Amino acid sequence: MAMWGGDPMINQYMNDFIIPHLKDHFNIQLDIAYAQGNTIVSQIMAEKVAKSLYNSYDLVWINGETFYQLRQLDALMGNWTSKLPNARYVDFDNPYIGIDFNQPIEEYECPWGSVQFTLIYNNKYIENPPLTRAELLQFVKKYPGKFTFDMGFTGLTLLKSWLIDFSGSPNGLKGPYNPDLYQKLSKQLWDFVFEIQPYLWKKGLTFPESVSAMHQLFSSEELWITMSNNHTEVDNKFYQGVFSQSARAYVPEYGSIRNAHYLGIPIKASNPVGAMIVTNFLISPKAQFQKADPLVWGDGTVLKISSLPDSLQSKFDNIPHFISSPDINDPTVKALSEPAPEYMIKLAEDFRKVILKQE
Amino acid sequence: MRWIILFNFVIVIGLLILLAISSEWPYPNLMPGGYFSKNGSFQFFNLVLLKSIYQSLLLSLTLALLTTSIGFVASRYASNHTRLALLPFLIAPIILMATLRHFFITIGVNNTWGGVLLGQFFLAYPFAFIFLHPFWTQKLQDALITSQELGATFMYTFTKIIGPLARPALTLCFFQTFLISWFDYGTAIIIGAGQVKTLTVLVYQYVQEANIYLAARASLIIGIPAFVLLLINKHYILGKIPFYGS
Amino acid sequence: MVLEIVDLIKIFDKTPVLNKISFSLPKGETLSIIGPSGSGKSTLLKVISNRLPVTTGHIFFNRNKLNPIPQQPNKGMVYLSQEPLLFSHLSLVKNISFGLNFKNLSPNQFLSKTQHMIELLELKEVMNVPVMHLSGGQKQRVALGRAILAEPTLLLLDEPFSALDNFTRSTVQKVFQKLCAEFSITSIIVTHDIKEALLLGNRFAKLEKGALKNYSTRKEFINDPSTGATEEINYWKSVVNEK
Amino acid sequence: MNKYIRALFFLPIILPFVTGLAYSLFKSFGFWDPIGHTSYSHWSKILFSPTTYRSIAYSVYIATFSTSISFALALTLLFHKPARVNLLVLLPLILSPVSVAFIFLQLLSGNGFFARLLAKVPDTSIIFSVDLTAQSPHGFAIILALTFMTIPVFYAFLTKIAEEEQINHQIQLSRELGASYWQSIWKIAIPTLIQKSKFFILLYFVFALSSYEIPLLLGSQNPKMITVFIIDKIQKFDLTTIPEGFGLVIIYSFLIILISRWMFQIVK
Repeated sequence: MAMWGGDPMINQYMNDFIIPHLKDHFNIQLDIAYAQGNTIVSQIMAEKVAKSLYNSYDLVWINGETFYQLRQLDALMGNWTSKLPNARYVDFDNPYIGIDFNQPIEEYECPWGSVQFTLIYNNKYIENPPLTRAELLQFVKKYPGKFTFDMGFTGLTLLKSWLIDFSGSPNGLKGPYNPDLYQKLSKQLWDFVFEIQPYLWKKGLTFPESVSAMHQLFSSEELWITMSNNHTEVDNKFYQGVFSQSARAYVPEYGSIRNAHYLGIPIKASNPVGAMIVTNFLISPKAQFQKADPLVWGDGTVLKISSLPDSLQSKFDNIPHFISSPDINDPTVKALSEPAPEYMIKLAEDFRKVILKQE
Repeated sequence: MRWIILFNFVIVIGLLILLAISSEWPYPNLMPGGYFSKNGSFQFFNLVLLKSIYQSLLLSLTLALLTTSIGFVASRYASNHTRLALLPFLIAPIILMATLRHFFITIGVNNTWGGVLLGQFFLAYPFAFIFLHPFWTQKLQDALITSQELGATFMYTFTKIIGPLARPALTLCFFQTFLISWFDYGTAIIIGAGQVKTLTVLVYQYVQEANIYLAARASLIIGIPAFVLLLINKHYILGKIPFYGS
Repeated sequence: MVLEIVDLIKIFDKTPVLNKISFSLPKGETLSIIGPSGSGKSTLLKVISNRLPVTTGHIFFNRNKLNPIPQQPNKGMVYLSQEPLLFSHLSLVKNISFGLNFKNLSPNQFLSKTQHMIELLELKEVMNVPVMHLSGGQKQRVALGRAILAEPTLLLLDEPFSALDNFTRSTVQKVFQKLCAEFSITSIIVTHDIKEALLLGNRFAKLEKGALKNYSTRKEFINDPSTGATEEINYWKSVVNEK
Repeated sequence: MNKYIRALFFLPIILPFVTGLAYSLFKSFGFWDPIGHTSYSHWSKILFSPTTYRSIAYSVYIATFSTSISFALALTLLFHKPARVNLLVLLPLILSPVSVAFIFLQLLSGNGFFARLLAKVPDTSIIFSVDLTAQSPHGFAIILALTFMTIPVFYAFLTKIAEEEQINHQIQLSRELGASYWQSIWKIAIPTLIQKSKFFILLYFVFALSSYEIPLLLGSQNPKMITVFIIDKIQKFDLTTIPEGFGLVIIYSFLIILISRWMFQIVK
């Protein structure tokens, strides 16, 4: 299985809980290769070109952007999620789960976790965090160097939510990719980024490579705001000892993106059945519950709680150890859905061109 | 001045050692703390590290043996074009491997131990070739032919005469090629595709997940054999060319 | 015939070093080839021992054509150079007995042959000295003994004694004569020293500017003024007479 | 026969290099691309993009500084030859590049060792007007890390050369002829050593140019060293930049071949 390895707690969950369980109950030896979405895509693409008999990975942990690219390459196995016994609990009807970056998942991938983006601030220094872009501008001017965003998936998610904000409506980017709309909105977005850039960390000349690097800067108080794609990470990181007790998570007024992350099986996986058994366990209530605990990982479940047996329902309703994470089921928390993947790819590309001046 | 430079060396290595045995380093403390204690049970080696040590050692030893022996035989046939052998190790290993990945996949050895071995062979072999070439002096060539004239077979000559005569050179070459593999990151990450977890891959992995204590530990483990080789070869190195991968 | 050479030509950098050389050597004979430095003596032996490739011509060794791959030894020939090449990581005894390793001998035969040779070479006192620390003459004797114990069909000696001082040289030469007699060795010795040629050889030839002149008898060789043999003999006669 | 054996043994040396280059050339024109088609457009993108040249220039800048600083420091160490610290000088050799990158990140990052040290000392803003931290666009962190790795190599090499050239005797001689100690070092010793080290300096210049792990962890996003830039294009972001990455491989290899030709001339 190929997965992003940027979080020790996630790795620990896999190594200490999932792998031994699979070994004991199914006699499956799950080997983990740490590779990010783009590395996975480039690997699978190279294998496709080389007409390799088998893909390197049997199971890949992906998000919408990777899903889109792998579908473009026709590199994912289809027609398998409904065959999993535990799929009956999965909340496929939830638009934040059943639709990935504006694309129906159509049995090419199986949801694994559901999360919402949050900004995290240090309330030792900040009493009222900036709730709007205008407030953010004031904030960075007042405290230059204390805010930035990373170059990875998380930072891009923030940019996307700003892009949606510029559209004037939470549904402003719904539907397939619209280049004209993108041109118009991204122009406004870059103008805004230019405006705050001089007041960012390192004067906006460089950005943290990854979200974990940004968390490090936050924990050393070099930054006062960090962010996460996962609304419970703030508690998780507190338990890890990375964040202090003064870290608080919140969703800004313009909302933030809620999405799910998924598991896919490459079309030439050498052991697709094994991969399905692993996935079935990963979406089992037992594994999902374990994962939802911020002391373990704090990843939102993809199961439809109401479809579970009563005893499990109450368990999921009372997941322990939450401190600062916002409740994303609270209707006042504004959730945005992921726009089509081309927006993100264009944003990543243009960010390099426009802001970093790499052509 | 010299003490400033050397003091810096000590700080760098010292911090590495300290981090390797620590479990916390809260800002703004100058020094890491929590030595040998993580919830009471400190394990310097965990299973992942042990596996990786085993795999890296096996890989590097095999590679060193392979390249040194083949390189030795081959360097006898070096010619004026020998200097071309410089090219493969001037190119960054990771780039060379990125351009070859397609072929590794085609022959079905990518993301395998054997594939990484082959990839590292392409880096270390030219080195062994160049390194051992000067040892094929006329005298050694003459010894090779003389021994056979006296009745010895080629194999006997190679193992009993040439081998011992060239032992210092071969030993040094063995160590150097061992280190090329031991320090290699590019081949392991590109050809290994995250599945061949050598110690260097592990260091990078730990850095990515901001697990500085394990990263330091893996780095320190990488340093140990290198340090031993340094002690053994101190005098050689101060007369010969050391080499690092990238 | 142990060795037959027909029209051998060796060209180095477009210059012929050996020019149409022909001769043959029967079993048990020692051929002395004299010639000034640069005459191609050394090259001739290196070509015969296959250390250098032939340009054109034929070399028959034991009626077989020479090994076509250069740098591959001809089985049955041993070449001895001016600078004795000893295996420095082996002891003196192991150096001398080296060739015996490949002869299927019983341990007793192995031992007695080695001991006999050490005695013949008069090396008993230095038996345990590391070979690097031996004197030039001792080294050359070790190389000689080692070569002979390998029982070659043909021994090629490339000015083997010229690096030694006068006294040592005559000792080693005597040892060589003794060995030749005992082991009935076929050999070619090239030298610029006429005394050595006369002392060790029973057939004679002269190499000059790449061309070889064969002499059918010792007398013919001595009588050829260009060899300098007569001159040398007369010189020594005059030295003796003055006394 | 010999010719074939020779070729056989030479094959593993030159084949990967040539194959990789040929493959890159094809890829850079869009061959074997499941989502694109063959065209020159990737090349025009590379050749007309200032980022390409900036990346090369940046790499050369880093390599030049790290190589010359470490050479100068190694010379300093040599002439202040401290007794019995040879092993200490060689200590950096035990670290792999990825370890060096990691430990320098711990030393130089915003919450690293030096940042903590400076936080303890008041009024450091005056001393530290330069941004030494990791990821600064000036690449000081990369230069420092590379310098750290290269000093011992140069030191070892210079020790050997100094012995071979009997630098001590030369200094002695020039002092007997009336020069002062420093004069003899500047006028005699250093020029000789530099003359003898040309090839070696260039070799390590290229190694610095080809370094990957260190700029990967310690570099900024822009500019990027050429190696990191290439791997980014090949492995990261969108799939359409892959041919550009391979085009950059051609340019980079060409640069290396150019420098190596220069090196061969020095050997001659």
